[in-house]
Amino acid sequence: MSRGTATLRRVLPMVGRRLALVVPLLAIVTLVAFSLVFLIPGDPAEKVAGEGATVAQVEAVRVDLGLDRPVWEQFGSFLLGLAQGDLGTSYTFKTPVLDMILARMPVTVSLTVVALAIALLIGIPAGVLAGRRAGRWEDRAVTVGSTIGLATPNYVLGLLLAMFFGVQLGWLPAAGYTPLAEGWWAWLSHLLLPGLALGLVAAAEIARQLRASLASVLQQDYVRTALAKGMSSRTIVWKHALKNALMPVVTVFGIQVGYLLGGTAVIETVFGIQGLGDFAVRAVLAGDLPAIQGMVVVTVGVTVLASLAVDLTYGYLNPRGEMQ
Amino acid sequence: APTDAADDAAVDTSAVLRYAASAGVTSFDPHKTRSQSDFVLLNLVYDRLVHQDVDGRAVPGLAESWEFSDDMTKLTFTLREGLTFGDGSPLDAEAVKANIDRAREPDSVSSTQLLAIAEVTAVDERTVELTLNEPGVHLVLIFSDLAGMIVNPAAFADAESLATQPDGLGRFTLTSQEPGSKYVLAATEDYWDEDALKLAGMEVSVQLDPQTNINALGSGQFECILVSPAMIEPAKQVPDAQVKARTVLTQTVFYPNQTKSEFGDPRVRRALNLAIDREAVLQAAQEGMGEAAKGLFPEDYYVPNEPVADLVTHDPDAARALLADAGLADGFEFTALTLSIPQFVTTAEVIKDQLAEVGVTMNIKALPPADMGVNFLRGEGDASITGWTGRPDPTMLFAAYFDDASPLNVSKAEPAGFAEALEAANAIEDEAERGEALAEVQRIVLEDGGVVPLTFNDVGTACNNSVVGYEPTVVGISEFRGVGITK
Amino acid sequence: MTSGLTPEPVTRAVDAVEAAGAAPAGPSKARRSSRSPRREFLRRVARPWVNRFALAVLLLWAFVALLAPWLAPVDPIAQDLTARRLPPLSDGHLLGTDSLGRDTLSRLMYGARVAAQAALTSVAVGLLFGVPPGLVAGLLRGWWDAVLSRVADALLSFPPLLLALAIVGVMGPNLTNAMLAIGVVFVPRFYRVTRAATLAIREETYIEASRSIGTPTSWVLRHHVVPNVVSPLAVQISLALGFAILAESSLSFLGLGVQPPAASWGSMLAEGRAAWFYTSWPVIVPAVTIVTCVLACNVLGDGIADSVGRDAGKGR
Amino acid sequence: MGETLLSVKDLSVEFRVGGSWTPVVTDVSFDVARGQVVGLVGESGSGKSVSCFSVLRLLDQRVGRVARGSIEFKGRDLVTLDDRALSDVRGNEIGMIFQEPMTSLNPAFTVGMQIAEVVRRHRGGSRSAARQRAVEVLDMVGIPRAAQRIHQYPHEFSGGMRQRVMIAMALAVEPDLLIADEPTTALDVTIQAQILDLLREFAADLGMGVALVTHDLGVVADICDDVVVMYAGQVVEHAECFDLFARPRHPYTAALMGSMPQVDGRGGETVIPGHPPLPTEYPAGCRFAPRCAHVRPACEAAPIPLLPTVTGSSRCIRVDELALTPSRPAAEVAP
Amino acid sequence: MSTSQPLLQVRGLTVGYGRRLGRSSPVVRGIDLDVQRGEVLAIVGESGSGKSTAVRGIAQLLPATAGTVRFDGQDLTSLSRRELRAKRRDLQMIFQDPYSSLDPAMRILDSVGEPLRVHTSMDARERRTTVVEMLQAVGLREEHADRYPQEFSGGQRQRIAIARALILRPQLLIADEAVSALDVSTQNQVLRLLEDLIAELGIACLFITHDLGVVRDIADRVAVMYLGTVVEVGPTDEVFARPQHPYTQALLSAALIADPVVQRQRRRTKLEGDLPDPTNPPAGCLFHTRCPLVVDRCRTEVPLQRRSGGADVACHLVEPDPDADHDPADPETQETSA
Ligand SMILES: Nc1ncnc2c1ncn2[C@@H]1O[C@H](COP(=O)(O)OP(=O)(O)OP(=O)(O)O)[C@@H](O)[C@H]1O
Ligand SMILES: Nc1ncnc2c1ncn2[C@@H]1O[C@H](COP(=O)(O)OP(=O)(O)OP(=O)(O)O)[C@@H](O)[C@H]1O
Ligand SMILES: [Mg+2]
Ligand SMILES: [Mg+2]
Ligand code: NI
Repeated sequence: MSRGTATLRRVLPMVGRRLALVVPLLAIVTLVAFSLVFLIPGDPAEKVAGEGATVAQVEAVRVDLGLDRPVWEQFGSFLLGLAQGDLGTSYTFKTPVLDMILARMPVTVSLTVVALAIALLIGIPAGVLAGRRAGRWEDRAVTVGSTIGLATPNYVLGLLLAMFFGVQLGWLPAAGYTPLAEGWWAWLSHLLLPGLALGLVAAAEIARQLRASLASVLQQDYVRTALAKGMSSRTIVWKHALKNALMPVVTVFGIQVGYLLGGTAVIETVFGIQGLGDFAVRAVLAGDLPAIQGMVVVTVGVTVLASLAVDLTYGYLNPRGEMQ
Repeated sequence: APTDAADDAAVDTSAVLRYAASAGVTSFDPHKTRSQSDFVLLNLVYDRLVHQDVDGRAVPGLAESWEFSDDMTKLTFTLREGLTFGDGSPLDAEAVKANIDRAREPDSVSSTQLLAIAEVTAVDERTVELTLNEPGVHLVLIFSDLAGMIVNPAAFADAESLATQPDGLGRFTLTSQEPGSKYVLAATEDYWDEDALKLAGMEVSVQLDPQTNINALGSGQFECILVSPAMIEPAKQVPDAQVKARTVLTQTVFYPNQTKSEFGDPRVRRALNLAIDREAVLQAAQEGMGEAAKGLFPEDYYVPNEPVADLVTHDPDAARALLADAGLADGFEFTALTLSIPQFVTTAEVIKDQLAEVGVTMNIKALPPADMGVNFLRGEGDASITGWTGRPDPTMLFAAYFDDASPLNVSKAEPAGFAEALEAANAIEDEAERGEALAEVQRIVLEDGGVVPLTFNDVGTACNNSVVGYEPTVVGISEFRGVGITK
Repeated sequence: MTSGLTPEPVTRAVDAVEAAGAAPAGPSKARRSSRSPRREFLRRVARPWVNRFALAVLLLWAFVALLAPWLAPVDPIAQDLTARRLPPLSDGHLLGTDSLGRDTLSRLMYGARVAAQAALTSVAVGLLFGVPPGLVAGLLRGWWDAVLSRVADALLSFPPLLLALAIVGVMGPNLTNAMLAIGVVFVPRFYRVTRAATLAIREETYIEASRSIGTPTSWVLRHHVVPNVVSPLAVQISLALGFAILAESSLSFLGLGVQPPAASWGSMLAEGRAAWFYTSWPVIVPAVTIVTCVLACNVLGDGIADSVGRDAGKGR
Repeated sequence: MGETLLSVKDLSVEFRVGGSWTPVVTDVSFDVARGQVVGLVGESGSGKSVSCFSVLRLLDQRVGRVARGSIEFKGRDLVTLDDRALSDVRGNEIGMIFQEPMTSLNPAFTVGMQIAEVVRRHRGGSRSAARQRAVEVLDMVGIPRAAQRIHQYPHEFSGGMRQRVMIAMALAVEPDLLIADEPTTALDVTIQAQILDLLREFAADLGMGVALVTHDLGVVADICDDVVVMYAGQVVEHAECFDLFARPRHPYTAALMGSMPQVDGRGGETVIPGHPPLPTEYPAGCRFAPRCAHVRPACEAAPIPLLPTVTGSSRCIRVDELALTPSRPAAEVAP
Repeated sequence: MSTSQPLLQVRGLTVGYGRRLGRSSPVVRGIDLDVQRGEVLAIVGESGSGKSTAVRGIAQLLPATAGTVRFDGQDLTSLSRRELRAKRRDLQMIFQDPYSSLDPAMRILDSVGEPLRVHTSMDARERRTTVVEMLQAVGLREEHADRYPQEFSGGQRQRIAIARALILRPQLLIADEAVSALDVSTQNQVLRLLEDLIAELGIACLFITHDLGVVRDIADRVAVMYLGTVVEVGPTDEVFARPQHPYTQALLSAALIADPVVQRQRRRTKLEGDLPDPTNPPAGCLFHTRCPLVVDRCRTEVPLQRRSGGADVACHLVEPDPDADHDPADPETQETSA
């Protein structure tokens, strides 16, 4: 039995169990998403028909949207559509919601990836530094920085970054998005500022968590064992301690994915990036129910996938194979 | 024609203009769309029978010319020759008839504007004759709006795909889109009006946030951005960019629902007209960019405001007297809906403050644009503080809000003598004379206190210096005719 | 065997102990008087100056929120179009004015009411719907736990701001809906903390000890579980207050929170942003306020977590 | 006995308690020679672990420091050795095993990797050679199917097995000295017996010196050659094993023996009143005086020096006049 | 009621921990125990042998899957919740961990007084008096009543736990490793206190420990547990002097005596390997995998308890006394003899 297969043997049943949990979870999520219908005050058909529509026009719209059918039937077709990858048609833009979401997906995925990369690139070294030097000035600096970072609304951060680096200094574009196909720098340069605005908060959280867990891991008996074995402190920190210390951080990371996705709503608006967050705000402002529902289902799906990935990482890091 | 026409030699005909607009397209079907703001994009892909110059006067579009019969019972359009749709089918009288008939169907957004038409006949290949059942001078400019957009009749069969895929004769064709946020357009080859098209294409992005637009213009993401009054000053500070804006027909109004609160009494409505200091609103909400309303039309428009000068002015004492007269010396309380857009919120806040001076308490409820109008028309709120977009012909405005048959007329009430006065005005072709007649309609409306005009907006575009040929229009919608980008 | 309730003297045992010289006077570290763990805990929280400072900031804002009508120098919605966008320290306006000439300080004070209201209501919603199920799931385990935890997981996989956005988007923008929406975000989080704490406490020997003398479950819950769940919850509540303030300001920033002309810190920011090109004060003042306030909540949360122990403050 | 490997002299260790440095261990001295098992006994908090950790400088330097004394290992003073050289001594010439087998192994790495790591660190060689060595030593400490078990993680081992893994890890590079901090305290008696047998074997066969920390006089009686009894941070008695049990020369040692119930029925009759003092409240004179049945006013007057005895020393001023005797078997017990 | 009727009579008690999916795996398998009034019975065994589980089963803190627990003439397993709660006042417990067995949020007064609040109708003042008297009985002072557990050392906490367990004058005290966590000198203090108190009050005691020295010190009789079963039970002196079960022998031989002269001459019965997984035990005699004396029969046949030399031993190799007239495993015999 090699180590690789051993790891696989450990992780695979976890994936199975995890997937088994995902099914009821998604069921509840779809139910919640669908129930948004009931929260709407007033008549969605009227809204869709638009300002100044006649009664006949409203009725036509109602039939058109299937809002005249009984609720359970609507839910049935909602589920059926979902099963076939159909999220319905946007009220406002008369376009399949899925198409609209898919078109914007690369944008938000790019933004989130850049933000996460920034979060990791800043968060992990900062957290390690602080955890290693717990109680010293490096630790204090990181702690103060991350605490302030966590308290700063990302839109304020975005605003300041855009004004300063985008407009004042003109170093980076203050708005917009360019697909990766048009060159990686064009792509990245557009995402750096919003990515920073989003990622710094996540970096702060990661640094904080890592600091705390590393500091406590470094107090563990097995670190003392490693020291007594004659291991160098670099090996101890980056190998022995970090693998253990990353466990809670990985969980935090998973949660951050959700926060980042939510954060895109504001950041994309501030940076004029037309991704999913921007789409969500538009859908909300327009009261475009299918779009809102679609957004909810898709983002939750992404979050669930992210947490699945987190669990797998967790499984790798933690041989006990427990889930959080 | 554009005044500072671009020097052809300097213009880069392979350039693409990136423009930040404020709204996307809800439907590419001009007859079935429900949103006035769709016009911005639709006019790029559809030509209309009649076009407008920057001052809002009718100029030939797909129709080379038009004329009324002497007795005002017939309007005849002569079509431009040799134009074909994308599938090769020609632009002929039958096609135009099919379009107008479709625009008159009850579920069309323009149907109420076209009630004057009794029948449409295709006389020959190039001649379309409209039989009218009432005077129809206003129809000419109505055909420069959504109603005049000509769609390939072949597309009517599949209305659903028309909603997302335009099929017209405009300057541009849609090559790709992210509905609601981005539209990529390519210039039509051999477009009939060479002077109007100097670009290889346009990219229209829909931005939610005006602030972002200025940042983006500054850091070079757009060539042009739409600017609203409050953004004009800031936009002027963007280096290497210039703002071209003018006072347009688009206005902010206070529109009471006469069936609610105390607004059934015309004295109360007139009192509100007198209670408001429009100059203050202009300063606070629009940074002074625009005009304080003296009527339903801006100062230099052909409809004179003098006849209503005493109705639309700031006179709190007179307002209080009127209220006392109506038995409301102690004031009253009501709720106004407004759009959750900073300019409107500020307007509402200022008005709330001013009404308090005459003892009237106004509560504000700000709603997103998608909800506000619908909710107001359903009967929520007692009044709305909203924007009325500029319409090519004054008749369209009057008919929309004061004709008791209009769905936009929230009170379903019509001032006495309104219909007659409007019909009279629509029988006059001469602009100055017609202006006088329309002023009479305006007097009837404001005497009744049907609306409280507040301010006119300065609207236009901020473009970077490479953009030439842009002129703001009085209607307030940028058509980008003749705009180019220098090499 | 005697079954009387009056205790018999157990003298021999006492003698034995006394003879053995045991019974030291309490712990060797001499303490003057004995503090309850709650008091001891609060004392520990209040010891570091940052925590005290954070507490002071929050109390100050709570005080301001409570007494805004009396403290505010002028009416927060009173306009003065002749005094627009004054910088701080202008005549009569300590923190300047906004685009309508309204006093920023007064608006900030009334904004504190909105923030406090939003934070308290949403946390209350979260506690009301999160804590009891958490106790039930943690104490009873089994089916209850399985079902409730699945629901919580589902709620938890909604990105928080997005969930709030969706609820507000559908139900319409106003402060009540915004607060409810944020409260819904807290429900699964409070549930998890409560459940985890309950599960941990459930395993404590003192629970078994209490059951072994024949106490009913409701007694155990009231006297042993709830008091010990309070501290880990306190951490969460503190962090949640901070998040609620942030979330409310975000929603108000997007125009989905309070209705004008009422002031909220988020809407002040949005208004200030529109005036950014004229002056930056209307942005800076509310931004700094939000940051310090949230900072105070987070610092306090960390402080409580440190005092509770290493593992209590997880799950943010 | 062979040459002296480790010589701890007058070791004093301080900890930072509430901002000031408090001495926790004072003037501890002992020697360990090749093949010798030296026991350090004492109650919880008496400073046994602290003394051991000081040898390899494993104390957290932010809270603890060696204030005085020297720790000579094969002629080098470990207190002043530079970090690089010290880490070459750690795990290589001096191996260490700890009290808590459950937490002393890194849960995130396989057992094999953790053993191989120390081999590669100090002996170099290929990965597979190191792994081979890991299998060997695991086999040596009596773990069945060692070749398979090196792929397992610590949590898959029982407490006794983990302690054996720890021993294997310490022995993988055949150190000259093994410091074992209460290696059997957390284990059952049957497992304890196995571990003690292992240690005995290695001390005898490899000529390894062992410093064995324990609080259990039974363990001392079973395996130690020399015994150091600690109380409140001090060495109170130092003696050869048989001599210590035959005739304890410090009241604390005697009381300890008398208070531990034994399977043969002896012990348990002495109750030592009170409890050991905390470092912050060490008495000025004899630290055991407040609990001592033989206390005299002179005991509390001034610090008591270590006084020489036949096989060692005792920190009691009445060492010569007191005739302390351990209890005798009270009942029959299976042999 | 006859005097020979034991206070506690456990027959065939089987206890396990419920698994998530409804499957309960027994950890304690069909044990029989008797505790007479005023007697101290010790249970010894290695870690994981099921001592605590057995006690939890006896105290009805875990549901028994089989067997009966007769306490003072009543079968606890058949009582309703309410009846059981009332019965608990006569059956009190002390736990191993002095640090987690007292609620940190409760004053000592409330912790020690909790049994009074549950089982009596005393008012606050009476309760206080009672608690203070009891605290004094365990060597603490009145002012300690208003403190919190954190302020006490392990030994003091264990005294508090004893006070709490004895405040209702129970008939049976169950002490689960009550002194294991304490330091040598403290352990002996608490042990002596406990011994005096139970003697004074005439309480029977079920004393769980893994320390054979302590067993010899305090217990009248001892039961040795291995892998969830009782392998040998008998008078302490008898079992220690002449252990009959190979496991008992091994256990005793592994115990160290603090006297090098004696200790280094003792023979050690070496046990190989660890305790098998208690939820998946070997067939036949549970000890056969580690038994040095194993014979074929052990691998298949479960040995029954037999009386031999004053003890009851579950081993095939032990010859029963010829005059042993009853089988303690059979409740019928027990009942009829009474
Ligand atoms: N990190 C530390 N900070 C402060 N004091 C400490 C620290 N570590 C140990 N001490 C103190 O040093 C003294 C000796 O502790 P040490 O761990 O050496 O005792 P020990 O004899 O090993 O006890 P045990 O049998 O419990 O392991 C104790 O009083 C303890 O309180
Ligand atoms: N709550 C529990 N859930 C599942 N299994 C348990 C639980 N508690 C104990 N066990 C298992 O039951 C078996 C017996 O445990 P028990 O605690 O009764 O042993 P013990 O003899 O008291 O040991 P120790 O001396 O360590 O206290 C062990 O294998 C243990 O793993
Ligand atoms: Mg120690
Ligand atoms: Mg136990
Ligand atoms: Ni009887």
